[in-house]
Formats: sequence, C-alpha cells, structure tokens
Amino acid sequence: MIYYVAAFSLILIGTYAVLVKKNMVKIVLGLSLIDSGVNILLISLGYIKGKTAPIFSTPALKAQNMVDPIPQALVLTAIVIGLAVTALALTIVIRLYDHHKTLDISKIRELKW
Amino acid sequence: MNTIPLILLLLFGSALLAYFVGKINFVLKVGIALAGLLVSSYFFLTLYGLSEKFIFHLAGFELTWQINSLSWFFGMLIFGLGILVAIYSTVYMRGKERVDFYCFALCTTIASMFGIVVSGDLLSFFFFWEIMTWSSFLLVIYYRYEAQTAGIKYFVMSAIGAYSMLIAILMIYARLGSFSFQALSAGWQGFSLGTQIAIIILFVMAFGVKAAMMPLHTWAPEAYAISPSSFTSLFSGVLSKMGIYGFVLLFYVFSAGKLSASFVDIHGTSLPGYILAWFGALSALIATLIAIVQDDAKKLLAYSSVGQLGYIILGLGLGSSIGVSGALFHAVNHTIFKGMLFLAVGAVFYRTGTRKFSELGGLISRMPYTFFVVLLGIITIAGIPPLSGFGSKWLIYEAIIQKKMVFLAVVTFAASTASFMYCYRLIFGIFLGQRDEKYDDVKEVPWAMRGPMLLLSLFTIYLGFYPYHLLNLIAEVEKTVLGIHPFAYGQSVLFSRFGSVDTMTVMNVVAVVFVIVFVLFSLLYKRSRKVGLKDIHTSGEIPGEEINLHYAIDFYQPFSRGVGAVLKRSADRLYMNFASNMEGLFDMMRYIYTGNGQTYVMYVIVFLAFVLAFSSWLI
Amino acid sequence: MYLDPVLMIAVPLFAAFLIPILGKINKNIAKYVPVLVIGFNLYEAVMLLPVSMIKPVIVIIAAWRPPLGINLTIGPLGNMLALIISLVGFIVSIYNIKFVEEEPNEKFHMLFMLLVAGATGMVLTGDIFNLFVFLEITSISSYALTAFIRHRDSAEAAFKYLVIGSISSTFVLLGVALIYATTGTLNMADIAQKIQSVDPKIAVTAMILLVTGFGVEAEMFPLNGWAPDAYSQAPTPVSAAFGGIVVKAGMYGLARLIFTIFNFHGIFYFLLIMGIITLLIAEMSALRQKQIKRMLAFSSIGQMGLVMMALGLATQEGVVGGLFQMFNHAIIKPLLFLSAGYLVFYSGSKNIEDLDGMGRLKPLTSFFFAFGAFAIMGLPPFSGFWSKLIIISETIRNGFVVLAALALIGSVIEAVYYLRVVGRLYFKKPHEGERTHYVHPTAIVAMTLLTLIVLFVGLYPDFLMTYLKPAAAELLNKSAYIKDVLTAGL
Amino acid sequence: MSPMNIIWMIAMPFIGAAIGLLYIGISRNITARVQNRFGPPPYQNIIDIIKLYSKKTAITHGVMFHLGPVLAITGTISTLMFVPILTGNYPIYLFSFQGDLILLMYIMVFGCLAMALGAGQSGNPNSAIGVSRGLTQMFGYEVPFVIALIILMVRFDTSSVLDIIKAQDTVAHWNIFRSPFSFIAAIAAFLGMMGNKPFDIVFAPAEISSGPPSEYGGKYLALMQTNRGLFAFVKLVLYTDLFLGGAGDFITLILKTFALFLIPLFIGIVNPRFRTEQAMTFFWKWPTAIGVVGLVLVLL
Repeated sequence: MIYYVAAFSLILIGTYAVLVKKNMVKIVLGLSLIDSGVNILLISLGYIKGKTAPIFSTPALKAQNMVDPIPQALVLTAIVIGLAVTALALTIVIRLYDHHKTLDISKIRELKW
Repeated sequence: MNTIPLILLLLFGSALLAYFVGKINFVLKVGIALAGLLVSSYFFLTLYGLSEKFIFHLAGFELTWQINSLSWFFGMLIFGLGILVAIYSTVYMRGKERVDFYCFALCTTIASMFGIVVSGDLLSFFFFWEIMTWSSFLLVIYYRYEAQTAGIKYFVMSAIGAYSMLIAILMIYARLGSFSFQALSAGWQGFSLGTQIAIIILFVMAFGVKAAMMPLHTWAPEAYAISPSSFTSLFSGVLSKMGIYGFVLLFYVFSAGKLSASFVDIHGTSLPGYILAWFGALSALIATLIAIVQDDAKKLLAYSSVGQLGYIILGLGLGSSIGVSGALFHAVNHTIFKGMLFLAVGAVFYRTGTRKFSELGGLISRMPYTFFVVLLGIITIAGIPPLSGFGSKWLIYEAIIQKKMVFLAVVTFAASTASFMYCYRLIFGIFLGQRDEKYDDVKEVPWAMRGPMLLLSLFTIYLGFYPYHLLNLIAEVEKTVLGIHPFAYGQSVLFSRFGSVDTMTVMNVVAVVFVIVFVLFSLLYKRSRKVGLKDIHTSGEIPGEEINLHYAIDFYQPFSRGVGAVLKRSADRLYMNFASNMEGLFDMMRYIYTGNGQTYVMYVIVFLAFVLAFSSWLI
Repeated sequence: MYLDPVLMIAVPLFAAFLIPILGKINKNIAKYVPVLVIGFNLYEAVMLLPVSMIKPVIVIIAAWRPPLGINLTIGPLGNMLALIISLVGFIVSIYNIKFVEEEPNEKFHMLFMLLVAGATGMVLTGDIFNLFVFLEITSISSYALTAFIRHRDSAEAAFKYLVIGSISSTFVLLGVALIYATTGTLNMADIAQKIQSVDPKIAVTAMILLVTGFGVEAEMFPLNGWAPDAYSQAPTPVSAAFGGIVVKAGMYGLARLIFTIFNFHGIFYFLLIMGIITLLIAEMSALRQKQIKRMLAFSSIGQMGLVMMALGLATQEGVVGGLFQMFNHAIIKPLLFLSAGYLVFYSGSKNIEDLDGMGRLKPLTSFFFAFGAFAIMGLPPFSGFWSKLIIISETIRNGFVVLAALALIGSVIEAVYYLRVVGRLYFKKPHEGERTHYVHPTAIVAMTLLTLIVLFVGLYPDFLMTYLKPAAAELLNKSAYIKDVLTAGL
Repeated sequence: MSPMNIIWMIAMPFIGAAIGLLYIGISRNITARVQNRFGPPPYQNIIDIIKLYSKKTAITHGVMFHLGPVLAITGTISTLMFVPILTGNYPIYLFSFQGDLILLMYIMVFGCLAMALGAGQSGNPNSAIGVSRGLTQMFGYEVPFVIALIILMVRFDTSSVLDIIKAQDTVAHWNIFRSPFSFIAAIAAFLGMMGNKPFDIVFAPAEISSGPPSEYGGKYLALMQTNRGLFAFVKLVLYTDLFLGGAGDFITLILKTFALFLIPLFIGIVNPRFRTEQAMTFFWKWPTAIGVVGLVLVLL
C-alpha cells in the first residue's frame, strides 16, 4: 500500500511542479518525478509480498514464489525512455537559456496565437 | 464507346493538353482548345433526340450519366456559346499572359458544365458543380492584381451554396440510399413536409447563388466585371444557366411536379413555386434599378443579368407550361443577348482599354459593327418587338396574368420598363454622344471577334420572327422530362388562353414599314449634309473642338434621387459586415493558444480531470 | 514477395544508428540512406498488402505465441497505415536530399529514420506496451527534430512539445499499468478479450488515460497546444512528417484503443463531439494566422478533427471515410508543407504577407501550393473530395445533420484562408529584391509524386477504397481480430 | 387580306398624323385662349411640317441620327397597325388580330427608344439630358399604366384589345364606368405619356432647349413632328378602345379621342412643370395607390 501512496504522491508532486513552477529546470524535474512515480507504481503492481525475484537462482524456486517479472521489464524500458526524455529536455532548456537568458517559462512565449 | 464519356474526356483532355502543350506557342493552345470544343460539339450534335445512359460505379456509389431532351437543350447553349467564345478568344486573348491557363480553365468550365447537364444522379451533379465552381473561379481571378476580393467572394458564396446543396443531397441519400434522379422523383412523396422544405431551401440556396438570384447575387457584379470579357459572356450567358437548370431539376424533375401535393396552392401554383416567382420578380426589379446607375458597362450588364435571370426564375416558379416555356425561351435569349453584349463590351475594352461610360462615347462611327450588335442586343434585352426578347417576355407575362398574380405582374412590368433605361445608358454611353479625341483612331475589332457577335445577332433576329423550332424543342423537353403538357403554338404564332401574338407578322410589319419609310425618306428628299459631332447648337457659345460635351457622368441623377431609398441598401454591404464580424469572432479563438507551455499542460490535465469526472457517461 | 515484416522496423532502426558511422566515411552517403531504407519499407508495405487483406499477418517474435510474446499484427489497417507512413516518409526523404543543408545533417537523417521506425512500429505492433515504446521513440525523435534548427523559436516549440508529450506519455504508461494490473496481459487482442470481465470503472479510467495520451499526438482539442508551434518551427520536411506520419500514428493508436481494446460506446459520441470542436476551433484559429506554416498547422488540426468525427460515427462507411481522410491528409499536407517550405525559403520569411507575388516568381512551387490548397479544400476531382463526401454523407445518414453543417462551415472557413494565401501568391505584386534560389529537382520530384497521387486517387477512388474497406472492417470487427491474433501460430 | 384593309393600312398613318397634328394645333389655340391671346390657326402645324419637309438643307450627325426619326415613325406606324381603330360595321382592324395588349405595350416603346437613339447621336448634351429625363419619367408613368392594363386584362380574362372592346357593348359597360380605378390610373399615366405641362420635362424648351430634337432640323424635324402627331393619335385611339368602348365610325372616334385629348391639356394649362424625380415619383403615389385598389377589387 505504501508503494501506491508513494507512487501517487510522486506523480502529484511532479504534476504540481509541472503546472505551477515557472522554472524550466523544475518542470523537467517534475517530469522526472512523474516518471519515477509511474515506475514505482508499475513495480508495485507486480510485487507480491513475500515473493522473491523472478530469477531461477535455485532449482527449487517455483514460479508461484516469484513476483511478476513483466512489470520489471516494463519499468526498465520506461526508465530508459524517461532518461532520454530528461536528457533531451535539459539540452533544450540549456539552449533556451542561451537564447533567452532566462529559465522562466512564462517569459518564453514568442510563439502564440 | 459511349458518347457522353467520350465528350467529357475530349473536353477535359483538351483542357489539360492546352495547358501543357500550350506552353509552346499561342496558336497551339488556342487551337487545341478550339479543336477539342469543335470535335466534342460534333459528337454532341449526334446525340440529338437520343436518350443514352452510362452507368458506372465509383467509390462505392452508382453514377449515371444520361442525355435527354432537357440536357440536350442546355448542352446546346453550352456548346453554342462556348464555341463562339473560343473563337472570340483567339483574338481577344492574343498577347495576354498565361493564355494556357485561360484555355485550361475555359475548357474545364465548359466540360464541367456539360458534365452537370448530363448528370443523371445527384453525386455527379455535385461533382461537376464543384469543378465548375473552381474552374470559373480561376477565370474570375485571371487578372491577378485586382481580382482577389471579387474572386474570394465568388468562391465563398459558391461554396456556401454548394455545401448546402451537399447537405440536401446527402439528406436525400440517407433516406433513399440512392443518388439517382429517378429514385428521387419516385421517392419524393415519401419525404415528410419538413424534409421537403429543408431540401428545397438548401437546393434553392445553391442554385440561387449560381443563378445570381437576389439576395444571393452579390458576387455577380464584381466577378463579372473583373473576369476577362470573353469569359464573362460565357459566365453570364451559360454558367448562370446552370443555376436555372438546377431550378428546373428541383421543381420539375426531383419533385416530379408533385410539390402541390404537400404545399398549399396559390393561384394554381404551389407555394414554393410562388415564393420562387416572387424572388425572381424582385430580383428583376431591384437589380434593374441598381443596373441603371452603374458607370461600368460590365457591372451594368452584370446587374442586368441578375435581373434577366430573375425573369427566368419567375417563369419557372409559375409552373404552367406557358411560364416554363417562357422561362426556357428566355434562357436561350439571355444566353444570346448576354453573349452578344458582353462580347461587344469586351470588344470596346479591347480597343479602348476602358469600360466606363464616363470615359467613352461616340464610338458609333469607329466601331459600327459592334454598335449594331449592341443595338440588337439592347432591343432584345428590353423585350421590344420584333426581336426574340419579346417572345419570351410575352410568354412570361401571359403566364403571370393567366394565373391572376397581379402584383407579380406589376413588379415584372415595372422592371421591364426600367430596363429601357439601362439599355439606353449602355448604348449611349459607349457609342453615342461626343467622342473624346483620344478615341479618334480607334478601329473596329478583327473579324474573329466580330464574327461571333454578328452570328449571335442573327440568332436573335431569327428567333424573333420564327421561334417555332426552339418552341418545338422546349415542348419536347416539357413533354418528355418535365411532365408538363406543352401549350399551343403555331409556326410563328404564340397562343395563350388569353391572346396570341404572331411574331412573323410583327417582324414583317416592322420591316416593311421601315423599308418603306426609309426609302421614301431617303430618296424623296435631298441628301443630308453630314457635320461633326461637335458641331452642335449651343445657344451662341461656340465650344472648341477639344471640349467634350458628352453627358455621361451621373446620367440618371434625378432617377437615383428618386429611388435613393432602394439604392441605399446593399445586401453586399450586409454580408461583408457580417463576414468581417464573424471573422473577428473567429479570431478570438486563437487566443486559446496562449503560447505558454504550462497552460497547454494545464489544458491536458484539465481535460483528463474533466473526462474522468464525467467518465460514467462513457460507459 | 515480401520479407519478414519485422525488418520494416528493424532496418530503419539499424540504419538510423549506422548513419553517424557512414557519415564519418562520406558525408553524402548519409543523404541517400533514408531514401533507400524507407523505400524498402514502402516496398514491404506494398507487397504485404495483398496478403494482409485476406488474412492478418501475425509475426511471432522469438517463438512466443500470443498472448505471451511480443508480436506484430499486420492487419489491413496496420498495413494501410504503414503504407501511408512509408509513402510519406519516402517522398519526404527524397525532398530531404537537398533541402536539409543545415549541419549536422546526418543527425537529421538519423532522427528522421527513427521517427519512421517508431511510427511504423506503432501501427504494426500487437502489444500495448510496445505501442507505448514506439510512441516514445516517435515522440522523442519528433522533439529532437523540432529543435533541429538552432533558432530560439525552435527550442521553445520543442520544449512545449516535449513537456506536453512526456506528460501524455506518462498517462499512456499509467493506462498500460492499469490494464496490466487488471487483466494481467499486454497483448492487445488478449486485453480486448479479458477487458469484458474487468470492472468498467477501472477500464474506463484506463481508457481515458490512454485516450488522453494518444489524443495529444492525434491533435485532439484541447491537447494540441504543441501542434501549431512545433509545425511552424520545425524544419519543413519535419512539419510534413508530423502531418503525414506522427499524427497518423497517434490517430491509429486512438482508433485501435477505442475500437479494438475497449468496449464503450459513449466514447464514440465523445469522439464525435471532440472532433467537431477540434475542427471548428482549428479552422477559426487558422483564419487570421500570419505565418504560413502555423496556418497549415491549424488546418492540419482541423483535418484531424474531421477524422475523429468520422471515426466517432463508428460505422463501416464512416470509418472508411475517416481512413480515407487520413490518407488524403497524409498526402496533401506534406505537399502543402513542402511547397510552402520552398516559398518560405525563397522569400526568407515565414509570414504570409511576404509571399506576395510568388506565383509570378516561382510558378512551379506556387502551383503545387495552389494545387494542394484546392485538394485539401475537398474540391473535385482531387482526392480530398471523396473522403469529405463520405464522411459528411455518413454523418447525415446517422442523423447528425447539424454536425455535418458545422463541418461544412469549417470547410468554408478553410476555403477563405487558403484562397487568401493563394490570392497573395498570385495577385499581389512581388516585393523588390533579387532572388537567386532555384527549386532543386529532388523537391520537384517529391512534390510531383504527391500531386500525381492526389490526382489519381481523386479520379479513381475505388483503387484506395478496396483496401480501406477491409481496414475499416478490421476496426469494427474486434472478435475477428482477437481470433486472428490468438490463434496465430497454432 | 381584303383590298379595303390594305387601303386603310396605307391611308391610316396619314389620316392619323393629320388628326393628331390638328389636335395639337387646336390645343395651341385653347392654351392661347386661356392665356388671353389668339393662337395660330389649328392647321398651322401641318403647314409647318410641309414647310420643313421642303427645306433644302438637312444636317445630319451620323447614321443613327438619320435612322432615329425613321425608326421612330416605323415604331409608331407599327403600333398603329396593331390597334383596332374602328369597330362597328365598317371596322378597321388592320393587324390587331395578330397581336395583343402586351405586344402594344412593348411596340409603343420602339419608337421612343429609336428617337432617343437618334437624339443620342446628335452629340448635343441637351438631347441626352432630355432622353435621360424622358426615360426616367417613362419608368414613372408605366407603373400606373401597367396596373390599369392588368386590371382590364384580368377583369375580362383576355389580353386581346378586340375582346376588351367587345365587352364594352353599351355605354354603361364602358370601362370608364365599370373600372373607374383602372381608368384613373390610366389617365394619370396618360398625362405623362402626352408630355403636357406638368410633365413636359423632356422637351422643357426653357431648360434644355427642347431636349432630344434640339439638333434636328429640316426633314428630320418634319418627320419627328409627324411622328408626334401620329403617336398622339395612336395613344388616343388605344385609350378610346380600352376605356370608351372603341368607336363605330370616324365621327365617334374623333369625338372620343378629342375628349380624351382635352384632359391632359386642361390639366397642363394650369400647372407648372415638375422636377424630373418629382414627375417620376408622382406616378408612384396616388395613381398607383388607386390602381392597387383596383387590382384588389378585381381579384375579389
């Protein structure tokens, strides 16, 4: 349960940051937070209390005793994607800062209407 | 191979060919266009009296192309004027830029008009209708710098009309599951009254725009004035007839003459027809009043065109055989005289470079042939016997009075009288009065331009005394397609229940009297001495040669004072205001896109929250 | 004869990462790689077409049969869209050969191929998580491409796009998570089968999350804030690719979700209404745009609104119309963007008012633009006519006369702003100043190809309709889809 | 076609012109008497015309200038051919079987328009102004005129003049009594048509030096004057046919037409001239209103 709470609070905090914070770095941070939240959520979906990692480390280990492996695979992918997005976002933020000398998103609105 | 697709293929093919091959030289492109037209009109002539059908499937819809007497009748107008215009263009367009483009658009327009009249189903009708709209739009904007607003206005009004037609067509399709005219006329009575009203209104919007019916006419004056004159004559003479063709279809083919089954009758005409007749009559009157005060010859003719089309619409609305015959007869006349007049004005423009009455004058001795054409043209347009305009107007008036629609008759007669005024204005402003010195060297236009005009004037004389063949054709149309019992007519005698007129006698009387008087007058008395136009009686003052006393500016000033109340109001201004207000309103919409990334994210979140909140509705 | 369809994704991906290496060897090779690779994709898509029309091609990867393994499901719909994507990609890559001069151009080609690979993957995959992954590949390459030109505005547009896009992809991931939590599977056919037994509240929540996520790519109002900026600031071929590829893939995701996976009828009405709202607002916003590409972007949104409306009808004919419209839009909008790109290139300004008199200076490019404008307005005999006709016809047949009328009002507005631009091109006097640029033949080839397709489809729509009908049927008949996928490899 | 008819056809224009000119001469006398002076003899106009015909110089400004008067009188004679002149025992129908009222309405205009064209080529701005005024006024008076004719046509359910005459077999059946509204409207229009005083804006000698004919002289003017007389006669005969039951013989014809002729004359003597737009709008007020009442009555 605690995982769900953590996941959702991360998502909410991230969303808050994206919606309210003017600083673009903080927005990117918010995006990362949302990502992490969702990842935790995914992991916790597959987590079953008292089960072990889905690796056949010992022959005695049965599939019933493992947690669901698929969410973990998914999360791995998602993390990579999230990383890529964050990296790209930060480069763009750097470029924006170069051009505009500010990180305030509300001041960067040359494209409108 | 079936002839109808062959003709269409030929026409569209020559359009494309003229465009692509025509890059090489002038003769080639005009030649191709003309040859394509001539060959296809030969094939068209072979279709006379036949009723062919060509059915095929496209995009899952069944399409029918067919020829019957009605389509032949309108096809005759298209090809007749089309060829003359093409011949005229060979000289008129020489030396102008982008002639290939012109030829392409001209051929496409003619092809699409032919497509319209051979359409046996609503879908191909709409298909060709749209092609006609854009190809004629291309010609309207031919003079690039000046034409933008006129062109866009034309296109937008046409688009509104066409889309309302589309809705009507698809409403019919949704109910009948078929686009064909036959299915429609069979299934018309199954529609509820509301559907019938909606369909009629939507169709009338579409056809009214093309037929320049008041108050949907506002595109016409500008578009007519701005397009090349050679095309304008086709535009006004034939293209606007497509609207008339549409009205014929709507009132006599689609509804199969059963409108009175669901609507009340007024004076023996079903209510929609009666309303249409009023629209026609008011168009005739108001457009005529506006035409009188124009200074631009083509605008004058444009308004006059609106007025004359009003007569045709009026005749169609009446619904009796004599009214419909009058309307179709007048349609032919309108094609002829509008063709003549626009070509003649084009000829004047070709030589002088202006169309304004205030700048022209006294060209009669310089361009006598053109003058003659205009003279016959205005006599026809005014409906004065013995030329053909009288015959059609006579039929329409008889039809109105037979139905005892007295107020309609008053309005129509008044419009007709008023048309004398602009007729005179047209001929006086250009050909009579004193001539400006700079036009002293103006020459008559070449024969390739004179020929088409003179040919058309021969037609109006011929139809003036012997309309028998044309009436036969019209009677054939009425019998076979429209389901109306044709009225009685003789070789040259038109009968109504009311009275009759013998066009041959009228023509003979006028001709004989004229010849006698002319001969007596010219022979018995001494030859007259000719003096210049500026050698006039001016109460002692002797104005110099260079002073031009041509009375052309504000010619009907007292008149415009008298009817100022009518002239002051303008549907055009109303629409333009409406359009700019709407545009301002629409413009507000783009402020949704604030440019702030966070706002956009906010939209996403709000959207999500909103949909989640109402998610129970989605289940 | 077609090769393994996996290659349609694998080859562009592989080539994409090969390009930087090739670029080291010879700068010029990089230019031609995309043409070849996407040409291969096009070949594959065409060759697959007759096969997939009869029975969906299910490619099982690594011998894990559905629902367990990841699989590609190439039904008529997926194949059609793959065809559209590779066709547009191919033509745009021809155009790219000369147009993209800005350094580092091999990176551009790399990203472009990633974009195509991602979009192709989206339409071919049968796995919902893969759908998400490919969506991300597409989006990330789009963000990067948007920012490709080193200009302050491009970066701004890219950032907005990125923020909205990544938020929305998070929603997609959340939706996937929810689905997985409740059904325990990621295979779309399997989900479709099992979703029946899931609590509808959860299912609907998952659907809304996914619809929101894909709605961003599909430019649904109000999720389309990124579109005008990104379209107008991205390099021209990228704008064309947005219109022809990214949005199509997004729309495919949306359609797949609501037709195949979920089973809620309310969503169709919702889509219908959102479609008309999107259409109207976009057309109204486009009316007074000052920049040509921004105007085209709004027009693009409007077209997608029409597609949504058609899909929202959820009838065979309606969906055919919607797919037809997607095809048309995918062909015509690149034509407009590509020609507008050259016009902008000549005039050196993105503003419409600086395009005065281009019709005289650059007759060919202006002709292409005017042609595209006429085609997208839905005038016969161009292809746009048929799709619009079918959509409006279906709308009216289903009794939504008012919606049809509103859509047509949108068309009238569209006519006004397109004609204004065309008018400026042809009527106004050109500005002073010398222009020495010439259209490169590759660009002419690209635009001519598009023009010919438009004309051919317009004159002979049946050709396309025969393929669109099974595609629409696939969307509407989910049980057949489920059966085909789940029994594959048996 | 009987020889008698042919003779009448040839003779009638001359007779008509003579009568018309005589009326105009008499009108000059009457006007003079009212103004307390002696006018010229009634036949003065005819003498004038003969003099003009025999004048040696004739100046023309061009083809249309030449053709204008010719066409004008052609129009008038053609109109005459379609008006039944005498009914009774020795009828003079000419061609009136072959045309109806609508034809008459239009063919009457032929002459006016031709004259306007001729005047147009004279190059004199006064002529053009006159024409402009004339057409404007014509638009005015045609409205009540048309209303009057429509009342008659609808009432008798025919557009043939002969049938309308036939319906007025006794004095009590004359349309002047049976359709008074129509008659009033028609008479108002008649004032305009005749161009007498309040409506003489076309010729207005003091303003635009007699307008359209101002450049005409010699044989042209002679022809125009002939035309004027003949046209007056035609109109009078037509009104007689329509409202006074036609005429059985020449004496009746002359009495009736002269009576009609006096109406505009007397009105004209005591009235000043209208402005052009006043003249036009005048016809749209009372005459039209009265006509509309007639229209409503005939419909009921």
